[in-house]
Amino acid sequence: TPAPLAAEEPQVYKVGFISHLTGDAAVYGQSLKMGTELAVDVINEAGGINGVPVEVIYEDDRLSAADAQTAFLKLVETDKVPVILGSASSTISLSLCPKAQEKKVVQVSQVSTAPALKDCGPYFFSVMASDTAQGPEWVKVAEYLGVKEAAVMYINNDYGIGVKDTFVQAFEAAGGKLLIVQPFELGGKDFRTEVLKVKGTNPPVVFIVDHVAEASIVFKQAAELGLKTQWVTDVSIVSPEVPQLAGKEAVEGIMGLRAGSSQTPEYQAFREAFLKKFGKEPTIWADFAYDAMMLVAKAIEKGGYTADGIQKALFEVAETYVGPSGAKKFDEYGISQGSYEWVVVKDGEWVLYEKAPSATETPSATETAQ
Amino acid sequence: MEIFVQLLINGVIAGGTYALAAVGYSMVYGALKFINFAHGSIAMVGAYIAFVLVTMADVPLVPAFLGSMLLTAGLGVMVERVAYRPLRRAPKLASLTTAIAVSFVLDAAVMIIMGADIRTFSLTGMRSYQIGPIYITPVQGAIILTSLVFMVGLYGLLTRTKLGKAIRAVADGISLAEVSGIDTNLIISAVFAIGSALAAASGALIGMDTNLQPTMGFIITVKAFAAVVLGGLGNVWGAVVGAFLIGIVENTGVWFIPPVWKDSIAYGILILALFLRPSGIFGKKEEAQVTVL
Amino acid sequence: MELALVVHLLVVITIYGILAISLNLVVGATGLFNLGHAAFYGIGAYTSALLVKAGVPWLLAVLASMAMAGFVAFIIGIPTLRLVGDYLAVVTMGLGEITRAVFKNWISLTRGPMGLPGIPHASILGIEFDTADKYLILGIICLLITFVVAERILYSPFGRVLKGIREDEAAVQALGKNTYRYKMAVLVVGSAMAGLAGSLFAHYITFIDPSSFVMWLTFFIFLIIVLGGLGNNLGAVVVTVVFVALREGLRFVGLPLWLNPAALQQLIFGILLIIATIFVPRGLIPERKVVYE
Amino acid sequence: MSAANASDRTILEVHQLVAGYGKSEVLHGVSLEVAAGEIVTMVGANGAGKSTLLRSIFGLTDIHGGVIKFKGTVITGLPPHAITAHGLALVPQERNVFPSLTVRENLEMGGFTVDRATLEERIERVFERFPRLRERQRQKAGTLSGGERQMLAIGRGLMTSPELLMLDEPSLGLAPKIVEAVFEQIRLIREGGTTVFLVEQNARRALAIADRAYVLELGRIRHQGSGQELLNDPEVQRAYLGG
Amino acid sequence: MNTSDTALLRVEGLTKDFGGLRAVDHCSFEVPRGSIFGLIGPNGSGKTTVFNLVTGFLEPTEGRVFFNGHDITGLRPYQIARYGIARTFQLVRTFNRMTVMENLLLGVHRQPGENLLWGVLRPPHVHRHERQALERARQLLAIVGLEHAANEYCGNLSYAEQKMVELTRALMSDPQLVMLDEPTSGINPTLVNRILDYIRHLREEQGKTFLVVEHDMRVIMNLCDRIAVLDYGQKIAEGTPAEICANAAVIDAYLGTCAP
Ligand SMILES: Nc1ncnc2c1ncn2[C@@H]1O[C@H](COP(=O)(O)OP(=O)(O)OP(=O)(O)O)[C@@H](O)[C@H]1O
Ligand SMILES: Nc1ncnc2c1ncn2[C@@H]1O[C@H](COP(=O)(O)OP(=O)(O)OP(=O)(O)O)[C@@H](O)[C@H]1O
Ligand SMILES: [Mg+2]
Ligand SMILES: [Mg+2]
Repeated sequence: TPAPLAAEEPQVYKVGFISHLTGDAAVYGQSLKMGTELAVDVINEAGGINGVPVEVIYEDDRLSAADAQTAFLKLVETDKVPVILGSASSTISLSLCPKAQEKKVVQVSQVSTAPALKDCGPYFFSVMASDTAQGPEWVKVAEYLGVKEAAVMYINNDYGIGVKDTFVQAFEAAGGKLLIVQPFELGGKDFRTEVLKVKGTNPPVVFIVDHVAEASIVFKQAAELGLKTQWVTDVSIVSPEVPQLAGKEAVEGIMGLRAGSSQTPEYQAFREAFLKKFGKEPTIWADFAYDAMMLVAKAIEKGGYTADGIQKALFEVAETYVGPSGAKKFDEYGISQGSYEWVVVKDGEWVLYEKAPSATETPSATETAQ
Repeated sequence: MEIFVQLLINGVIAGGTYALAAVGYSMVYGALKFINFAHGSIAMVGAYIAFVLVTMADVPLVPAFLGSMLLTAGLGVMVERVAYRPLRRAPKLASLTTAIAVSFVLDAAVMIIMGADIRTFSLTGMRSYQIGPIYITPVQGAIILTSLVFMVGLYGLLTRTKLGKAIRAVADGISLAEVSGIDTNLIISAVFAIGSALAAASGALIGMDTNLQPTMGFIITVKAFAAVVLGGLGNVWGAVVGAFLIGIVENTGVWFIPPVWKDSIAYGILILALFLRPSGIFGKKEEAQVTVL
Repeated sequence: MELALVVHLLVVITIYGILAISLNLVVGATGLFNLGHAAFYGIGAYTSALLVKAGVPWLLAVLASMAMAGFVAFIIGIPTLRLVGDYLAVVTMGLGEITRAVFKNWISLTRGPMGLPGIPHASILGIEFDTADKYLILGIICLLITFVVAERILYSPFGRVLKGIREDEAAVQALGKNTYRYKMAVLVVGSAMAGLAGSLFAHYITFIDPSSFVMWLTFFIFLIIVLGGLGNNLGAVVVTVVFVALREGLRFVGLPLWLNPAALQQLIFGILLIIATIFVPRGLIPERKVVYE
Repeated sequence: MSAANASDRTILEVHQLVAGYGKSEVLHGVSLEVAAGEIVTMVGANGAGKSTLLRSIFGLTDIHGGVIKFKGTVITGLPPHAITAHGLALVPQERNVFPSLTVRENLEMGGFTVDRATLEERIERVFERFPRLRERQRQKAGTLSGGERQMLAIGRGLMTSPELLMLDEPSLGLAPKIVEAVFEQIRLIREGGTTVFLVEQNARRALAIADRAYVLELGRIRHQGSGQELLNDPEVQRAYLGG
Repeated sequence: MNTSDTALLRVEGLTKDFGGLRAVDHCSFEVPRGSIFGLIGPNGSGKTTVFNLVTGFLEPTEGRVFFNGHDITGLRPYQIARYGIARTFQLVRTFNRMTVMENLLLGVHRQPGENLLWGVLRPPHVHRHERQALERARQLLAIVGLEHAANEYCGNLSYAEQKMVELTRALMSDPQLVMLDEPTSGINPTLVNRILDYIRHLREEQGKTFLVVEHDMRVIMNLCDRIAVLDYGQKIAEGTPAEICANAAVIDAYLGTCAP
């Protein structure tokens, strides 16, 4: 049955997008933008949604809550979008969500993972699992590697603290002992002393939660300082840039969690399309941005171009959707479940960790698909 | 013990990057006495020019490095022409405004041209060498060495050469300098050329040591500014000492205090030092009272 | 532009306007090169948000946040107000960053980088300012009060001393005035006003986190007061309007996607800033001359 | 010396100069001539525009009208350093030394366009004229006493060996013996072939050594004549010489 | 405390070293109440340094300064000013981006409106004080012939005009001791006469005391009751103008000739 249509069917379906497109964190916002652009291309090349093309309007939040609100109001009031993608940072997403609820606009965040987001309200969705999911997965890695002692390095922001906390809790509960829990600052370029401190404890394994920019420096400087250990990373480091930025030798053998799976045909297709469009490997989180846009498009198709329609339809379309970043089934709070794959750097590329048991013990993409 | 030697070296390496930026900064400061907020952004452009030359135009490292210094010098001269020269007789804060604006423009321009991606030189064979307990890479060695060479060179330039004295004269009184037969526009252009070339060198080396981002300039400016002030304004070796001090304090401090307070440690020392010596480590108090006649 | 957006921007303008006026008192009138203003804004925001979340009425909380910002300014002023010029600038910049590090790392109080969500809207005696329209009224009232107080300060004999300090502090001392106390007074008052702005911000956005109080904000306000005309409150407010309108207005220009519109907006904004500064180096409305009949 | 006579050897010619600062006009059409080898003095009440006149000749004010010629070449609108290159030198009244440079460096800057050997020789000459400066040569000019500073300012002006030396109140803040010496120097400088244009409040002395003199009043030339004529003019005496 | 009744200002063994240079060398003198006291000496002999030491702008290496019997050595400049000492600077220090009138009004001590709260609220007594100060400023400006420039920015004045502003600004505080560092250099001789008359008037009518540094001997010899002579930081002579004029050492070091 066709969805109920808005009074006058628009010429184009406008979708809002808010992220940090300039400033320090621009690399993440721009990356999301690329993933979104790719999705829009795919949708429009396939004839749009019921013949109506999609247009995304990109707004910069400058990593500021006030500016994010301006961007939001511009999109909602002027462009009259019923749905907004973003933002990259959990805090900006958090700052936006009361307004989105109030104005009844659907907010689909691609990669915001703060646990507090689940309290946002019915119009909030996130296509990435909450931080809390990664800690237990790390514990599995530790068990598999058979280590009882480990070190943790985490970036001092909401994301880093979130992942670190859940891991520390789970690891210690499982009888593990942490040699050192070492934070470091966002935006830094000199982590030598932090690395040296970790090195001083001679850890067999170091779990690290970080972002691409800082992580690549940590790995490089760790190699320079002769820290020999088994690294295990969180999802946001598993990006092709990291081996490039840190240097192949520095990251050889590093293990990590990949959100979703690179083995799926969905990911391979995405990677190919991305390479074709932008001439480079998919940037960090572009797959999540792609999926967010795809889900929104499907929801418009199914629920109509209204906020309420999209909100309801999102749950439904996500049940079956599988994209490059995996299955996206939402829980009652609109937070997507995560599935992880263990990967390792070989010859400068992230590849599946061979020895891994069935790496995805969380309900896997294909299992839930019907 | 070994750890502390390495800690100290870490501090020196960090200090070297700050010093490199601070030397160029203090050059421009010495002539125009305003916070050149665009300094870091100019360094960033220099880093990207070197990057493009090396990775896209396949220019060998050293010529690329020098080429970037040359091109960035040109950029500096242009920036001065457009954004600072018209304000020569305006209040200093007006120049600060345009300097901030220039950094907006440069950051945005590079982001448009190069994208927001993090870049790296991917230098091969840049392993670290182990000397006793110490690990250091060639780039880091180059950073420390270059900063010292630049410092000595600049000190010589400012105190020994006619150009250097003219620069100080221009800083002291532009009208009087003009009346003395000094072509102040030329001198200031020279200052910006040299200062920007030094900035490019610092940007490129920092980029080689870590990575490049269009927004990397801000922190370069901040650290250079802090180092220069700590050393005592208008004092080249003061700037370098200030820079190494900040680097060492940060790195040794982080050993004892959680690194989330890293910047705070540096600033704390800065504040303490200026509390004890309100005109910086090498600034002369008597000179602050010059005008009491 | 739709009404709701205009109202929102106006609310932002009232908040930034208060910040601009308060910084203008410290920088424009007194010549204290304060780069840590955003910290006081943050202190106000956190104090007020935490108190109201703990059940304190907003009216009391806002007074407390002003008192808190003023008190911290007082403590900070004790060691720093001996410093002049760029030395003061770098120290206040450092203190601003240390304050932000406290917001970020005192997790038990501020929730650190996770931010403080669910801040209640402001309310006075049962009147809830829960919509942007209502909030605008509150913002305008606060802006007006700040404006009037700042004007009265500026054009009082007290303000005259401030201007004298800006021109030549030692000479003011020779006239029997304890300049330290004046500087302290204006720093405390200016910071308290920033605290007020912070409270307004917190209860408007209803979410705060340390990234809202970065050094960039101080620079942004600096740009406003320099272009407004240092020492002129009306100029500060007018340019706040122009700035916000321009910066956000560029969102509506419809720049081509392939050119990276967000970065291009920043680039255009920077260029406009340079042009504007060159046209009005002393600000849009230069400091008003005090004429005695 | 008659005006016609002067114009033959005119070195500086200011014609109908209108100048000031921004919109405010200070000089309202000043014309004067200086012949080569003369000492010409200008006196006038405070705020009459004497310093403004000197600054205008050096392109340091906003010129609204009129022409300034040096040795027949129009120098109006040239940047100050180019004017200096033509052979003029100015010792300003205020901000006339580089405070953070040492005494010696100040002199070096004064002779910026001069070669090294000549420079040393001229610095030596300045030190002979003002021995006090030799004692203080490594001291920063900003810490000099007022009089030492003034000596340095004059010394700096002499470094280029100009054809026309313009001095704005050179005797300011100098001790009596040094004032003597300065006026003596001015005579010697002229004898060495340099033309001197002198603005002075020490008007009796300045008029006494002047070949010709002008009186500036509210931005206009009010009187002119030989130094002696003006010294004896009762009106000038009352208004400018303290009766 | 060894208070002497006649001396308003007493300087004892004042010494100041700048690095290796001794600018003031065990200098002692007394300025009697109600007198005009001259301080002369060659350039660089330490006169201005003495001023800076007395007014707290420099800290003495040795020696003490007494004012009205109070030891004021080492006090901050504003504290010393509040004792009733006003000064001018050899190189003028006016507030350039403030008008002449504002400069003068700043000279008044302890104005109620200079308190933050009163300044903002401005009750009647603030206005009253302000009016009185304005009145006084106008009178002073008339004396130096600057009434037309009252609302002009100080930075836009000529050198001598700025000097006059500084002089009148110092007088605004109604000080007991006025310290003038070369008050007449660069001033037109006709105006100098007017200023000297006014200084004498202030001394005669209001009993003010003056400490004057000056190189113009006509001024010094006509104006001063007593004169001290510095050379290389040391006091080499002190006496009446006639005595100083007759002092061979002074003639040699400083004056060249003397015609009081
Ligand atoms: N920077 C300036 N801006 C505006 N007006 C100025 C400026 N400098 C001087 N004036 C004005 O120009 C007039 C002449 O000033 P000028 O300095 O030329 O006088 P002068 O004859 O040299 O006086 P003095 O004997 O005091 O040195 C003064 O009345 C002054 O108000
Ligand atoms: N900060 C300083 N550092 C070094 N030397 C100084 C400093 N201040 C003053 N001097 C020197 O101290 C001596 C005394 O200076 P002072 O200014 O007191 O002289 P003065 O008697 O006022 O001379 P003048 O008549 O020229 O004004 C001078 O030789 C001067 O160069
Ligand atoms: Mg003059
Ligand atoms: Mg003196």
